[in-house]
Amino acid sequence: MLLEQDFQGFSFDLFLRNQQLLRRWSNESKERIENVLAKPPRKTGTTIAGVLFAGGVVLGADTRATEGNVVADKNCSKIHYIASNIYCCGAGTAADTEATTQLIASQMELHRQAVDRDLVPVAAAMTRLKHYLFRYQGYISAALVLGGVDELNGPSLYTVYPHGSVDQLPYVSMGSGSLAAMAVFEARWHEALTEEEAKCLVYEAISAGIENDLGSGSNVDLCVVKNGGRAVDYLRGYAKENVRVYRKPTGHVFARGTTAVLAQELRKYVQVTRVVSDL
Amino acid sequence: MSQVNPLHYNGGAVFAATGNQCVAIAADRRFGQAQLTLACDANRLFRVHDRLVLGLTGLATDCLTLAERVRMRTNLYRLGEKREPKPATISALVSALLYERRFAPYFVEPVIVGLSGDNKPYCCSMDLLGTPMETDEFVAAGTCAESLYGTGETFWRPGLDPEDLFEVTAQCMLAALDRDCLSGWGAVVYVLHSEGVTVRELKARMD
Amino acid sequence: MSRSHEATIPPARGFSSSSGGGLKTSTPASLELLYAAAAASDPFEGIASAMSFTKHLLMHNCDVWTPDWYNPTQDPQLGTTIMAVEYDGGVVLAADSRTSTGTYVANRVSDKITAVAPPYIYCARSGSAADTQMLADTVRRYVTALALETQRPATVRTAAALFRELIYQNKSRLTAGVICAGWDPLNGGQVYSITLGGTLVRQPFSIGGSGSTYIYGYCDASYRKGMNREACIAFCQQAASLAMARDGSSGGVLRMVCIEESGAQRLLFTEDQLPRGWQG
Amino acid sequence: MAGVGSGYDLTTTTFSPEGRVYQVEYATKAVEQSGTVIGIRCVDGVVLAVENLRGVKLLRPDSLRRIFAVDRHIGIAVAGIGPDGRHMVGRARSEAQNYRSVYAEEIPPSLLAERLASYAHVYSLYWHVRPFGCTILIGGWDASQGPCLYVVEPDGSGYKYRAYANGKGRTAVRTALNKLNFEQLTCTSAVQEIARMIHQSRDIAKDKPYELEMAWISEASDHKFARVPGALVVSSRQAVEEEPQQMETGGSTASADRGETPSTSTHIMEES
Amino acid sequence: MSHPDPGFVSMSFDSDTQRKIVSHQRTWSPYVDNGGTVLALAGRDYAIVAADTRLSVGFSIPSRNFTKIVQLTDQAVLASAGMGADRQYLHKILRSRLEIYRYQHQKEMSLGAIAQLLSNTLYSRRFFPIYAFNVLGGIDANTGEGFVFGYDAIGSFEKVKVVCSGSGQTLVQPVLDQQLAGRQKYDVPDDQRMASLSLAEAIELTRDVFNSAAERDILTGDALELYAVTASGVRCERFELRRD
Amino acid sequence: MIETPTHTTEPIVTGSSVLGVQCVDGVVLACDTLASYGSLARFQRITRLHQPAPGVVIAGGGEYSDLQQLFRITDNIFRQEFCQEDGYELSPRALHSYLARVLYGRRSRMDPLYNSLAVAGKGRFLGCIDLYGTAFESEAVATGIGALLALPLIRKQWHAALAMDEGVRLLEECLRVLYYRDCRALRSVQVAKVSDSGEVLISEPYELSNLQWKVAQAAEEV
Repeated sequence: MLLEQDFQGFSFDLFLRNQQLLRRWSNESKERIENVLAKPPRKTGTTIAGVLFAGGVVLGADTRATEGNVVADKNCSKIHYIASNIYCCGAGTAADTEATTQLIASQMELHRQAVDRDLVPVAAAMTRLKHYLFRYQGYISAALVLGGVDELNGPSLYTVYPHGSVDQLPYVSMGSGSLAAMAVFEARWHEALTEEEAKCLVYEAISAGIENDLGSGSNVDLCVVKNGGRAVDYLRGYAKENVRVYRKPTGHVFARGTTAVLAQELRKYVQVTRVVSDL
Repeated sequence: MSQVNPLHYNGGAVFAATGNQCVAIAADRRFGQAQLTLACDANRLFRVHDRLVLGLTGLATDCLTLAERVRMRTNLYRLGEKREPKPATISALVSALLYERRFAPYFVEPVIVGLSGDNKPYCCSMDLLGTPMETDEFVAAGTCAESLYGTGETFWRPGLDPEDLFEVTAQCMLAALDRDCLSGWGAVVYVLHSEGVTVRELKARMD
Repeated sequence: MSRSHEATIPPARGFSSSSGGGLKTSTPASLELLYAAAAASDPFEGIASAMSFTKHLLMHNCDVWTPDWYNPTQDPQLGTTIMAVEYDGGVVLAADSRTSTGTYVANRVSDKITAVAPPYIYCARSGSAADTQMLADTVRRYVTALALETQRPATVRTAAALFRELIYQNKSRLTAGVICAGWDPLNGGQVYSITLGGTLVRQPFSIGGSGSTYIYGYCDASYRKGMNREACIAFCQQAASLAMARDGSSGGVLRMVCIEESGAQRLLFTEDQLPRGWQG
Repeated sequence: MAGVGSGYDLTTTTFSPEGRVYQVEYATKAVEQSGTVIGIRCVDGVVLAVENLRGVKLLRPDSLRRIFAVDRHIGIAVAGIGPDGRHMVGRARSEAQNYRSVYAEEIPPSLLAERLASYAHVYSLYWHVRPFGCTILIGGWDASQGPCLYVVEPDGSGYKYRAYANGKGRTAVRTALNKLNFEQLTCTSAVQEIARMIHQSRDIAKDKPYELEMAWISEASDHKFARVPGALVVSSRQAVEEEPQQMETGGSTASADRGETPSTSTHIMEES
Repeated sequence: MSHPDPGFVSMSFDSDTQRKIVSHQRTWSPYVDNGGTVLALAGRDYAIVAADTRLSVGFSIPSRNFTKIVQLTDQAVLASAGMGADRQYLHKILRSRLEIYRYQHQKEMSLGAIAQLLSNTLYSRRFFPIYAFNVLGGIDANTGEGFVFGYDAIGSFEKVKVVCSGSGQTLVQPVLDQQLAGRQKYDVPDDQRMASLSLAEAIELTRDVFNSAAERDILTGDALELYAVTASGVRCERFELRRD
Repeated sequence: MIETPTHTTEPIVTGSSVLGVQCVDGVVLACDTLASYGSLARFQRITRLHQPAPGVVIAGGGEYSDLQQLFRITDNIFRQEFCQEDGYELSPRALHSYLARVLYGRRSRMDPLYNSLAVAGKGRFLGCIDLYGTAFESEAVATGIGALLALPLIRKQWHAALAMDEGVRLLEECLRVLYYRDCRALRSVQVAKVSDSGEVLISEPYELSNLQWKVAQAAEEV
């Protein structure tokens, strides 16, 4: 349909115009667009992480999205659906992570129907992501943590870098808070994690990122895929430890009529009861 | 910096906030070229259908182009589906239109507000690459988005009725416009509620 | 303006570039083969598209946004120590396990020895992680396709030549240095070094990656012709651990693969199992 | 103006017909009028001592010192005009620090003495400056040679000594120093000897009260400059003050030996 | 020819340094933004000076407890956002100047004089500015009335009733305008627009806006330090903020 | 005009992170013993800890020549203190402030000392200074990449009753993580303990134990 068109690739029709605009407005210097724009595109400056445990995989993410130094979204969702047994955390430019994961999700659904199986392998999603990102040579800045469970390999966990390289490890982290999260993993991880321990560990790692990295903040989201990929606990708002500490007790109440109005008009909705003709 | 920036070249600010069974969207009226003000009757709010308003700030040419493209796609949708699109559908449309130009973007920041059939408010903002951010609080875009976030964060509270929502939206907007030289010169507030849309033209500083 | 990712090079013979529609299998083994075919559209297409895309960007002096904690010119690098040694009847490949972005170790236990045609041909990768992974994948696909077509396993020389071709034809875009080594009945154990730019040279032993510069002298002094498997392993242990101790971009554990007629054997040495040189 | 120099003593740039530089000799006089200053190189260290005269009773104890640390291994005792001495000490300190920053080791006391001597000498060459009215005793620990004592005079000469004394009581003290056995003398016993010498060199009736200021660089102080422990100074001083006054005053403290050159035979010189 | 040499260059650093600044700027910047928000607010008989305590470098937080405020006298308190090292330098030299003034004149410097001194100090580094955005608040020693002064980095200043600076400035200032300056009350005469808050109300408002700033500005957070200056002296309070 | 570089434009021989933590009975500092030359692990047994006087220890990262200069500067001021014989001794806090002025002065002359320092001293003093002269006291200090990797761990585990032995174990854990994750870190480390009363104990270089490489088996072949 109109809105469900296949992703046909990027349009460059405004490319030369934008180059001209930017060149003109940046005094002929070849600056990066982001230096010319006062407000960079929305980013998920992000801590995302994942850990394998015996029967599945736990993914985690913070929920802050930033535009420059301003928080654009205090509770965004960074754990994206890929397939019923696969989820993917995204860091980087928000538009890229959302679009990329959506694209792969739809491909995986087509693939699932094509092979006529309940579950698609995680490796298939990983390979598609890797090839897609490699093709754009890092210009699509999506740094991903991909996790899921399938029949072939059991629980799997990958990181996919914007350039299209992949690492497979029992514990991974990505994003600007990845170092804080990784430090927690390196200090606490062991081979025989239970589900509860794994959740706790991911929570600890994400909260280390939230507390120590300015790009990450607000809540901890978790997503547990287990039972051979047939059970998913999507724990949105697993921990909500960072909330506004204080609000003026009386609030700010504006008496009606505070704002001076020049003109006012009420446009009532029209109720359409019968359509006479389609044309 | 700000005047040599395509997103801020023509000025403009949009603020939207949700209330109890209602949603409000405010925009300023200035149309400028960098520091020069050319007109104070700019329209940044586009009616998609009765219960859905698209606010666009950014480069005026892109705003108009995008608004027209959305109008065309909405009309096609109506023809095909024989119903009005839901707010989330229009969000997805705008997002797709923007992301298609990931590497050569429209310089716009859209805000989409609407009421669903049961008067549930819908409020969503996007960056210029089309990342949708749906919220049940408030959103801001334009030259004084930071100030709007500041005023909204302080003045807005959940569960406002249409009249109070108007006051809060208007005060958030006016306070922020006062500290911004690229937007202002009048403001307009639409409140979408169960009865219809109340449109108010605000008295504002014209300097 | 054009859309960016049309495939300019036809897919390899023997594989469909569509999503494998309609194929139904039930055994895990064939599933894997299916997924390998289905999940990846032709990687050559990937490189080709990347070519047209980056050409576009370069032509128009384009610059696009990337997260500021992440520099696109600094994708994960295998700033590496890799080596391989021939011996009578086989080869040994060795590699450290550090992948870094800047000075941060992105992966401390990465596996840089990748199977090209298991169990007889492997490669050790150095350079950009993304580029070398894609190269290895591509060569694996071509070698597998060739093997299916000719009904006999590909030779090490063929695999090495494929690496050479890909690196040489894309030399301006790829940051990759590869040591391709393996065993085939024709020539026994062989080591091929494919450098940045695509020079292909067969050597009795080869070292590569950023760490190798520290051990050329050592290797030249201590390499002996006619070493047996154990001596080769010891040689690799000694040389690689010396490089890992001095090169900040190399480190972690030492992975090895020994390939002989009987197959490949993986070895893993943590730092406590490695010889240590003078530290000061 | 009309002093002994008869016009030849106005600047250091003028010799007298007899070949003397009067200004320098006057500077020496200034030294001789100060409280007695003694330095002794012992087998296990070097001891510096000053009879710090206390004309003004309101002065706090330990104030206006005349022995200074220059580096961790070097100290200087000043005979003569205090401010001139402090200037030399400042110079010594920067020489020491400069040497250390360039050569990454402690300055040898011999070198410090040489440099300070050159420095003092410059002040006897120009009409617009006056010589320093002080003699400084440099006690130090040399890394290779052990303890040593150097003395820099106002004329810019510098010598290495076994022991040295100057100031009001110098004649008596020098005589006493000559009787010491330096091959066996330890710092601790040197402290007692010095207390005695200073006590005996004084004329109780005429002289002002004094503070006995002593420092050493010895094995006891880990080859570092340190004040001699207060208890030891006090006990040494009490011991001699309680002894019955011995008669055998070689020369009264009041008789200033006129024209005595700095390096007379009464000094116990090691080498020049 | 017609322009007399203003002599700025020699004001506070030598020409060698000047040359280095010119030649060196490309490779190394002497400035770093440590973020943070500062605010000053004056009432009839009080002044409030407040700041958050976060020290940020890039995306990391080296310290959560780094004060941006210095009490200069019993009537004047200064808060500075911007670069931590420049702030420490500025606070140190101001304190020493005031100490010298105390010795020379046997009294505290008045608020107005401190305001001018701060301006002069900032302007003395006109061509190598002190990267600090200052707000000065205090009370007039004679009348007890509160005043605050807002500054730019090179010493231009203005006597106002409320001012905010630093990374959260754009978020906070409109709220203060709305609540205090009454700039949207178009029908009210100018001199009657100013709201007058009690000290307790002002503290409530300050805490509220800092919490708002901490919600949306990633460089502001951890804790709020609030100095209230009244005729009875300076009182310091501390409130927690978001830490993420 | 060709200009001879007279100052550090970019660091050449560099040390990596230094860590410090305040404990209930003193302060602990830790760092590895490596000075890198680019990516070459050039000097593997140098000390980046320095005790200029009783009761004070400085640890530093960044350009090593500048660090040696800072060590000389601190030695000199303590020697001057010695010669002063005024009965006062420079407190760790005073030294911290002094060094901050030194670093700030150099950055203001566009001739920075490329170092970040941790200063520990008696009376449970722990301070940190960067190359701009930003100085602060804190219960936990980590510089360089340690600010990203170690500080989160220290902050998570720090509590007011932390004993020095626990502090040493905590910092060893952080050093282990740094050894895993920092290309410029080494296994050989040094720890300095400064007790509340000022006793200083600087360990000889020793190797971190209990390294965990089990994850290597789990990560074979992508």
